[in-house]
Amino acid sequence: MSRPEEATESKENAEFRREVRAWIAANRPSDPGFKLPQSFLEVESDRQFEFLRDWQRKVYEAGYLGLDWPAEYGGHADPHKRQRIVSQELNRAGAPFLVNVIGLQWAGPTILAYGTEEQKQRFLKPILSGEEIWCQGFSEPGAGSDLASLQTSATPSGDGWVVAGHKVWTTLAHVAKWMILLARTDPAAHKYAGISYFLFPMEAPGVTVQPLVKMTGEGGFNQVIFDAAPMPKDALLGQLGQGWQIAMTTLTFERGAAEGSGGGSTAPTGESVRAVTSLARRMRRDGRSAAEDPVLRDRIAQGWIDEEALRLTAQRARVPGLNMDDRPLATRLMNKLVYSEFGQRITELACEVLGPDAGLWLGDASAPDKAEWPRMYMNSFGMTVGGGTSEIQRNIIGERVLGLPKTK
Amino acid sequence: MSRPEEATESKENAEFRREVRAWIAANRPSDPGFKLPQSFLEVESDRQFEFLRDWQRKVYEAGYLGLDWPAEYGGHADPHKRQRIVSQELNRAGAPFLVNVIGLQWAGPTILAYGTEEQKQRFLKPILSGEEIWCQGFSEPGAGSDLASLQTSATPSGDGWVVAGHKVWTTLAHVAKWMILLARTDPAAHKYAGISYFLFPMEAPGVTVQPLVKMTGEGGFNQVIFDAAPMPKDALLGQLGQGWQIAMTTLTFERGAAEGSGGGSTAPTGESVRAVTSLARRMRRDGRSAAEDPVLRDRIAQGWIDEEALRLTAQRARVPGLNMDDRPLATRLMNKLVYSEFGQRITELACEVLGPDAGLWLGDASAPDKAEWPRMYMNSFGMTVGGGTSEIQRNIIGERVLGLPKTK
Amino acid sequence: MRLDVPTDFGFTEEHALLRGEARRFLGERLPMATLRRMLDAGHRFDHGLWKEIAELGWLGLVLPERFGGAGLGWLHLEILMEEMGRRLVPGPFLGSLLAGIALEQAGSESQQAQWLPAIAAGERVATLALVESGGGFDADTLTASADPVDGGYVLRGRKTHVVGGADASLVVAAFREPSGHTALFAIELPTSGVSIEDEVSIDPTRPTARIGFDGVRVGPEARLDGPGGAALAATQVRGCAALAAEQVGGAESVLLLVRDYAIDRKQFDRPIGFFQAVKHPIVDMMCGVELARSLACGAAAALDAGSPAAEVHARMAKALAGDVYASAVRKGVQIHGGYGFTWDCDVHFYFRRALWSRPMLGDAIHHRRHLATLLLDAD
Amino acid sequence: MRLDVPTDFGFTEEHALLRGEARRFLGERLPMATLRRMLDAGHRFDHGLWKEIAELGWLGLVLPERFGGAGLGWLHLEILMEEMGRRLVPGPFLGSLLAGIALEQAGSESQQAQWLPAIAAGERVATLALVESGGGFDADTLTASADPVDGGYVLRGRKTHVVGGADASLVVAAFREPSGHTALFAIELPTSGVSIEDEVSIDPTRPTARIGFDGVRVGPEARLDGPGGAALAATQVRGCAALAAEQVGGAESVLLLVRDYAIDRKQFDRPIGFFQAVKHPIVDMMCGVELARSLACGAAAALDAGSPAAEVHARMAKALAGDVYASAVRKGVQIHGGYGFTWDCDVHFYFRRALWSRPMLGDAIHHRRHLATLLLDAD
Repeated sequence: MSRPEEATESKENAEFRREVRAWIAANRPSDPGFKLPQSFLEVESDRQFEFLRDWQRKVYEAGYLGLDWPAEYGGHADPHKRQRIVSQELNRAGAPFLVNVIGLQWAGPTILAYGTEEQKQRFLKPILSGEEIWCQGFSEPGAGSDLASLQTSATPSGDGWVVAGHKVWTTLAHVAKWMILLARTDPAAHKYAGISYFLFPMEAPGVTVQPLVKMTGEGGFNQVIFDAAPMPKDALLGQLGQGWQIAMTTLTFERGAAEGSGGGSTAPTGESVRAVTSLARRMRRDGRSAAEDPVLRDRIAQGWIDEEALRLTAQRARVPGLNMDDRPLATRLMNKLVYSEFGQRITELACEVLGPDAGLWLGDASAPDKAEWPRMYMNSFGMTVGGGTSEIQRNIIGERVLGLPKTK
Repeated sequence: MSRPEEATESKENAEFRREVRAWIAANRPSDPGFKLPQSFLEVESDRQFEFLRDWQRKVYEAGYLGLDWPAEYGGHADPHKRQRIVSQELNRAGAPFLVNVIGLQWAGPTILAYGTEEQKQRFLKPILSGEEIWCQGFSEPGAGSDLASLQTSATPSGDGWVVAGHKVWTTLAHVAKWMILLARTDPAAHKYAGISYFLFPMEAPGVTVQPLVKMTGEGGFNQVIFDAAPMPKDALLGQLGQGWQIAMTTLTFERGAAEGSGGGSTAPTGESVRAVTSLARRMRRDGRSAAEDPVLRDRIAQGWIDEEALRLTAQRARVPGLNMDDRPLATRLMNKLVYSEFGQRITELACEVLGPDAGLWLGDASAPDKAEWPRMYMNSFGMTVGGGTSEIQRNIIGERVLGLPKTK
Repeated sequence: MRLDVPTDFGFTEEHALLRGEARRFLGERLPMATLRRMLDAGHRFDHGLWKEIAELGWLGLVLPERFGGAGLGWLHLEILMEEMGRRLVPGPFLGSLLAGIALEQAGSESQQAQWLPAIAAGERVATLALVESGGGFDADTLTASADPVDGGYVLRGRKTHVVGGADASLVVAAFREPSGHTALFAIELPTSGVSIEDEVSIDPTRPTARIGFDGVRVGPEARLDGPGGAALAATQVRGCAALAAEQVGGAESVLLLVRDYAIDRKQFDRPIGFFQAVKHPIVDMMCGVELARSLACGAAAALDAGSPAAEVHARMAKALAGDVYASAVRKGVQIHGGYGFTWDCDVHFYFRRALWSRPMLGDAIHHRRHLATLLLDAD
Repeated sequence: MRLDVPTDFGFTEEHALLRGEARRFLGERLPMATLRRMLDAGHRFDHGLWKEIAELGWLGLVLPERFGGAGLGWLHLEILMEEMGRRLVPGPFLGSLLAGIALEQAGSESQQAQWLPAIAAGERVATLALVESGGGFDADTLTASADPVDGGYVLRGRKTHVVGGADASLVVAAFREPSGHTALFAIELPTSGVSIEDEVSIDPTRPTARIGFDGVRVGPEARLDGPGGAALAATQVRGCAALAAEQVGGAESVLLLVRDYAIDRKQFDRPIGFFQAVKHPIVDMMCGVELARSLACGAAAALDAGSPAAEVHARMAKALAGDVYASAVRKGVQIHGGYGFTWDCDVHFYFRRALWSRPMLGDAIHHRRHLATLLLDAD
């Protein structure tokens, strides 16, 4: 089981890949000696955050971030393939993740698509460098799957706006300088038409960030309460009342249809099954290696099939002639759904491979792989719930890709 | 793996069971030399029908049918347990099924519950003896899952009614003397309130029975077209406009909540897994017995668990103290859903055990078990679709048992 | 093998009384807010609760009356475990239960007289050390050893996932003797050479420990009299039946939480239970709970009837209940959406218990392997 | 093992042309009404259709040009098989394809020259006899034997599920030689001692036969030159890739049938596709089809690139596509409700094909076992 793309990629790309790999090997930070978060959903402490931000800055300064963003905004305007190579190599090296994920994958591409020239000049480069962290203010206590029922309001006031309301599940809000914010600007308009999209400064007065504790017992996401929080006129992105449309674009980025993500791929790379395989070889079950149990073997093999099918589907999505004429978006829109559910299955399978040791938790000295597997299994629900639940994904795919009647 | 109930049942019941078993052994018909239907859904030919009717008459005349029906209508008014013993022994002996299933399980119990004294006197005994076969006229081309949207009408005419409309999936209609018929008697009333329940004479003029071919290529069910077909005044069961309520009772019988079914149990008895086990021992896969394949073993064991869980659930349903206080009907209402889906899984598993021989069809001289397994797998959809699809069953259980909001 | 379960499962009015009592007591004593306070306080073991449970007779429920037990049957235990599973009762109950069963299975009359009354009275926390790191659940994978020395024994080995190990003053554990046979020993704690190390359990309501036996010398009276392998197997059958019932109870609680949430929570101007993507998985969850409950009751009733089918039903119950519980908590978190992903939502406590208990005493793969042997290799 | 697939799968304009041509031809030539008429007429083999397919070059698509083939690659075949699977093209195509591949893998230059041109031209229906009753798909489970006699061989054994066996005038089959090695033989039909018996195939579009070799004497030229075991394995890898593509095409058709029905059919005053219990399974079906398609394309592209990973991808594709097709037809019947249960509804033809093709060339359990060996026992 070894690396996919290399054998067939162009000489130039292969050279670039070698260069990146060497750079990572030489520059990746050593173990900081404290627990690192598994993903951006669980950055708890300042030291975790600073450690991760330092790493992103280093990657950016080496010229390995924003490869596919325009040069005038801090990018390199390279063919996108190169950014993918960097992402792949970062994943494979097990390097720390790039902490400004929301900026890189959602805020950035959305600003690129809808922002004014000033907004692009102002916001894009600090996203890449990690200097300015972003968070996302979409969901509310009463508006989760039914996002369009959101009640947070932005009311014109003087030359700008005043925001009042309550957002939840705002990952990274405690370290973010900016928020992509959905707020209702016209309470009288139709549910969808009354929403606008803002770039909100988190340092504004009237903003309270309260941490929420996740099911793992860890922090990393928050609720944000706006009590007459002001923002300037140019915080508006796109047109007034265009918020829902822009948000759908952002969620499409989030849902895996994105190109131009600046860095930080979520595509499967074969690493999950590789890690479960290694685990199975180390664990014992009923007096023999878990890797010898025929039923576990069958299920690990299925995991290998699933992961490779996902990887090849992402690859195939970029070859138009190999996609269905009548549903060109299928291979892109399904990624978030299938990948997040695969991630849940494979981490649950890892817990089964662990046997009784699945009952050991973070901090136990003898827990295999430091109890990362049950932790990852729990965290996998952040993926099947966040950014539109799997149930909502299935609605979207059914309606937008297959033309089935709307459920709502 | 052997017979469950016997060890712990009363001396009297054990004695009765022995008697029944001996009677079946002595009286079961020998192989007729032609293909028999697997269930009442596929009685095609007259000779099949006559063979099966003869068998039912013989069972009835021996005193083994209607044990739990009142004596004045041809029954025996015995404790119900005895009828279950007969059903179990018939199943286990692999004896032919009782062809008048719709009469025994649905029409009969419904007439017992809602019929006038005259109707009970007139109809019940010939159901038990098999003299008069019943069919069910509920579904229509446009009214399947949405049964209440049915359009077949019964209009008062002279001293009786005239029926016009179109029923489908009417099993046994080609041999039936009577039909339990749902028809709209008040087009102006609310969807549910305008329906009445009739005992319709199939020999009436204006009735056309057309055979439908099933996915197996076999016959056995039909569509029935009513062209101003008359029926007498006393064809009405219960009150005018009470049809929907009565139909729900009938469907509850059908959905497995029935006691007092006169004969012909649909409860699992452990026979399916036993048969798959025997098949696995006979089939070979990759150079060894299929019964030695560890993945198939795992799945057959799961089938055993599922089947035993179903069996014990049916048994537990009769011990009120072991059912949940807040959902006493749960164990009964879930039977149809779980059992039909189990039947589908286990017959599909049997096809996997067959390997390439699953590709041999009825009439092939070398097909293991005469290709009954792929045939049963196909026929299993008659169970997950008929009498309310699995999807409708889940609605009903969710709404009636768990109190979830109605989907419609 | 006969799969005979008494028609009425042996259910009596007495069983109904026990259920009522357990539900009432736990409902008042352990509402989720109380449980959360106990966990927040970081107490591993609540002496007050333990004493109350002992006074209710639960610690000796299935132990003989002559040794201070209540002398009740396995269907009683099924009912109690369901109710305890519903409330996630914290502490070393499971360890005490298994140790008591093992002592009753393998101990001589005098050994039982020595230990059981204190266990039933809750005066002594006992536990059974069953799992060896990397080992299996069958006696033939045991690696811990007992070597006869000077009329006594020297014990060596390491056991993990010992429920309540750090609170126990008596541990029953299995060791392999030079003959190759398995023997059970009852070792009082603390004892020289026995090291006990707290584990960090994924389930904070079920603290566990690692126990090391580094050349522990015990007298001959520590060795339980009966054949260890058979006693261990019998203990596991009973443990599976009990743990399956606990899993059923836990899954039932998740079902009720999810059902209520699906009725209360509105999105798109409707309770989310309106949507079939929510409704149907809840129905499947209910069916799973009911099916697993039937097997757990069946196993208990078979044990009460002294039927040899009890092993089959106990394995079936543990296999199905473990999978049903795992599936219930998976759906439970998912249907609660973002809220389900938080510490505030109660589901994750059940999630932890489900994850902990699924492999314990053997997971579904393990039991199906044994069941397949009974089904396919017999006759 | 490198799982390398060229970034663009080697896709070119030529592939798009082939897809367009196949879709157009089959759409006109084989609408479901035509297929039903052919089946109703009871014709096992449609000579006209066979001739047309030959003229399109499909029978020699991947055979070398010097032997009358089109010399195209495996991604071409993937595309063609998808399209043929969509339309359930009836007849012995699969047999001819596998026989041609086997001949190319194992035949000497002269043996290829002898047989391939007639196969490519459709003048000779050839087939590969692969399955032995109760045997496996790996060469090491072969029981048919070839014994050298008088400079030739005597062949003994029984093969089943031979596609188009009753219409073939050439059968390629594997036999075990006294050395224990596998050899492939090409036997012209009819030949004395070869008995051919029609089977009743569950899939009327794919007639099969049993072939008995009862001491069949053949000359040395019937024995294919190359190492039989390796050639058989290579043929199976290619066959898996092709059959997986056909399964993907079939599942795609079921998806479209179900999608259309969910939009057209109304119940409760709405198209049934409104209900998530219908909508979501269709979405899962689509995801399955797309995932399996990716593996089928990957296997084809790996074969075209001469990558040793082709075996892994072909096994993955066959395993997943078989399960996806099986699941698609299961949902396909269910969602069509009562209508889905009738002969009139087209789904059951796909149901039959799915049931037939799932075990052929190895089912998912078989391939996952091999994949597990490559994944877990390597490195």
